[in-house]
Amino acid sequence: MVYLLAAPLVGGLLVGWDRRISARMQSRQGPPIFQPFYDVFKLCKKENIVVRRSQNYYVALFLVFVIFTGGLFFAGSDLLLVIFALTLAAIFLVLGAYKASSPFSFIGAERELIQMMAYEPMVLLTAIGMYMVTKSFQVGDIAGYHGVPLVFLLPGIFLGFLYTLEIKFRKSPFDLSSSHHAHQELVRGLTTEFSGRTLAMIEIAHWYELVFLLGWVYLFFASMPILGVAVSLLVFVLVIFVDNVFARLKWQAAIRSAWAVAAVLGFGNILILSLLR
Amino acid sequence: MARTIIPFGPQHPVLPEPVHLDLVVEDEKVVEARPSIGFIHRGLEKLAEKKDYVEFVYVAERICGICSFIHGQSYCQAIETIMNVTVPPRALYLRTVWGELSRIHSHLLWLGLLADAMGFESLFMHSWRVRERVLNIIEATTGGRVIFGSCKIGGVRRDIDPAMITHIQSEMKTIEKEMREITTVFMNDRSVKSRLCGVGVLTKQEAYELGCVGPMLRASGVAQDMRKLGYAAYKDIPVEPITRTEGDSYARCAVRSEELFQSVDIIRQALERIPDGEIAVKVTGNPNGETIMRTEQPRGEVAYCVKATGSKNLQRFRVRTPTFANLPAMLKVLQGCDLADVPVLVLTIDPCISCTER
Amino acid sequence: MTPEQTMEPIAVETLLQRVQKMHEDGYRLVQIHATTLPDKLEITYSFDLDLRLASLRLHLPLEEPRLPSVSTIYGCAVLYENEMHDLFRVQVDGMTLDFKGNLYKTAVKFPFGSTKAPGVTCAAIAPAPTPKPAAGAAPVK
Amino acid sequence: MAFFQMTSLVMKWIFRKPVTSRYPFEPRVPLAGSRGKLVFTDGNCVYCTACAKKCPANALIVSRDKKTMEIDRLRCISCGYCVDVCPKKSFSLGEAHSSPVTTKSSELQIHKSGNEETGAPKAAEGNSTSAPK
Repeated sequence: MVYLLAAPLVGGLLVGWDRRISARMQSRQGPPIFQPFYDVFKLCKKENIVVRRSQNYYVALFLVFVIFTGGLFFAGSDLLLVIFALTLAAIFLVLGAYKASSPFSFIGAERELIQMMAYEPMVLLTAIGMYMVTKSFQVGDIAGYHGVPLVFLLPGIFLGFLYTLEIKFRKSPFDLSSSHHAHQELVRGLTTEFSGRTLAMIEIAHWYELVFLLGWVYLFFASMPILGVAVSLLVFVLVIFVDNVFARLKWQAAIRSAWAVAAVLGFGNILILSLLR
Repeated sequence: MARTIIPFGPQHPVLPEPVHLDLVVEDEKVVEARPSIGFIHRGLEKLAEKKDYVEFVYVAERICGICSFIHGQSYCQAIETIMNVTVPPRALYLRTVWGELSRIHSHLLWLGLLADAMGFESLFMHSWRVRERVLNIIEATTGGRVIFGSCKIGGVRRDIDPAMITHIQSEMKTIEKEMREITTVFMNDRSVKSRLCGVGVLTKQEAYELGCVGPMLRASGVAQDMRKLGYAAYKDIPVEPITRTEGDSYARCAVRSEELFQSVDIIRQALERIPDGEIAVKVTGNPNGETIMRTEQPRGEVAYCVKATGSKNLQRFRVRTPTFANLPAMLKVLQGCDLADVPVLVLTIDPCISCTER
Repeated sequence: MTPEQTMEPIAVETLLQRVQKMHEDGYRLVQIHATTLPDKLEITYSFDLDLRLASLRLHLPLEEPRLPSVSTIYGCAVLYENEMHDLFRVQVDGMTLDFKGNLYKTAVKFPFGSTKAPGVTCAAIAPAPTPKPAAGAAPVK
Repeated sequence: MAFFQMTSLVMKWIFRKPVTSRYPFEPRVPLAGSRGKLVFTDGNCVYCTACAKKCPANALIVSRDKKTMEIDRLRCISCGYCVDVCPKKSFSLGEAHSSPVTTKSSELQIHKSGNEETGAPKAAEGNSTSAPK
């Protein structure tokens, strides 16, 4: 399977570019492109300090299920199944954080659950929107759809999906459960108590997740492959840009805005679509 | 959710310096904040008994790494008052310039830290980028980046030559322009405002009663600024305190942002009107007497209580730093805030814990 | 240089009364500090109103100094009073927030305090008290 | 719109040269007049111990008998007070800072009379007895 091998490479490189572009936006040099790989290798060499052994087990499950999600997705299977697998993976991470029984990761886990509540409706609406156009939940069918690119029929859904991407990537307005640079009231929230190899697993899982989510963005442009890849990369840059022009929101604002976006853009789009048909 | 105690510090990534807060939270609402300070008590007040009063300037400067110059200046002023030393006017103007430069660098540092506390990394980096220009001026004129070491009893140790004055004036233009770009974001961006407006409100009455000083007090509507005492060159360059009435974190941010431009203005005036002449007078003998010297630091009023008995060591050297006066207000605003607001609130008093504990 | 700076000696008994008066007149508490003199402890309360600095000064014996707390009048006084307790061994009665000697974590208990006070082991470890101004000069030469 | 206030700043800098340097590879050049490493020139020194008495950080240990001058690099705060008080002008401040060290043992540098600089590392115990004679 190409995905299983290539995704971490692509994901890691993308993260390297992310750090580079962010740095340039902040008038800094930034680290080398391969820095994320160096980080992960270094993490693997570090002593693994755990509060409870079972937290590592949950993180391992998190990694497995993220890979599984991506695998299902790129194998062209059912989109709904993909969403369930993704949620399950996230739940494992939350459980791991709960297990660590530190107040920081505990509150981080609670916030992560709130964030999941915030983005889940929009993700489901995205699947429904795609079904309404292509009449199939199978990723394979959606990717092979030959009409106008989905984005023209689902502009609201597309924008709403971009909004959830900000949450999923834990970027600036929504980095409340675990921020990238541990400069937060919760230290690093969800991932505070993970160290060494476990933390490396979380990093790798994020790379898989990144590639998978950008793959989903590609689905909106499936009938025009080159445009699709270009837009996916553009979306990635956009996410970095938004990261750099926003302060972190509070959880109340995060959930309220995410639901408002889901209701207006996502639901509105579906409503119009069904009226047109 | 039941009550949880979140340990906040002494080593916490948001905190620039070690202070410990036990936050009793109930569902992300802070019910109570229990402080403990004293992790970095260095006994500098006690050191006054060991060092002679002249070399103690260097110790006084090191009370704080950010407002160091004004610490040195206040100490020198206190001794000069006791010994009836008349400082040459050029030295007074130079002190004013350096004092205001340190105010700009301190406020920019604070703006950066505030941005970082609310998760706005790029704004943080850009604030510190501009601060770097100020630090370069400071390094070129005094030799140190944050510890100036240029104040001494009876005057200053270094002069600024005319070429340098022209250079500072042109740099000030650039700095002002770049600061404008940054403060616009702080003042207008909705995501920043959503984190600052209405957070940690202190009414005028409360702020006064709790003994707040500096921007904290001015943000609540009390026009108090120790520069109005007219020390150094402030007797020739009048300073109007910048006040706000809202009393929330946004107002504190606004006061500090506006003070940046006020300081630029003061520096410009001081450099234009700087008189020629000596930069220091020779001071002989030992101080004998007592005074309380108050000056305005970036963080607010600092009070130096100096008592000397005619020997070369001071009998008592006591510093009441602005953060010490602002701590009660911080504990007050922390009660009932959101957990996510804690870093912002801790930062709005501009905590300088090393100063506080000396 | 500094406009009016007044210093008024008062007695310990009248402290609360005088501070209350200051509070009613609208003064702001600037600071409280203590100084160890050769034979007594000197406590200074400074207040500010419109840039005028008014100080009250009282003296306490070196042995077992005791003070009533003004923290019920000025809430922010607790920090100064705890500080006085931690550094000078002044017993302040009735503080609204008592750190019980844990405000400062000093290597030596009561570094400025008198070693004459009975009890506590600090007498053995505390450095010599500093009544003589010359004492400080000793380590240098 | 009040959002995206940061856009112009971010967009401007993405195409500009970053202001930071690649530090360990490109060391920072100190500005003229910077107070850096204390330099002791042995020529005129009469070992009067004025500098050691005045040093706020007790970083200088001068022995009048042995004619030695020790500078404790980790204690020195580069204030330049010794430069001011030295009657023979034996001190000056260089612009570059003293380089970082990983051990405390190399912090003492001994200058002996006769212009030979040994720079021999001395044990850290010297620290506690830094009060000059």
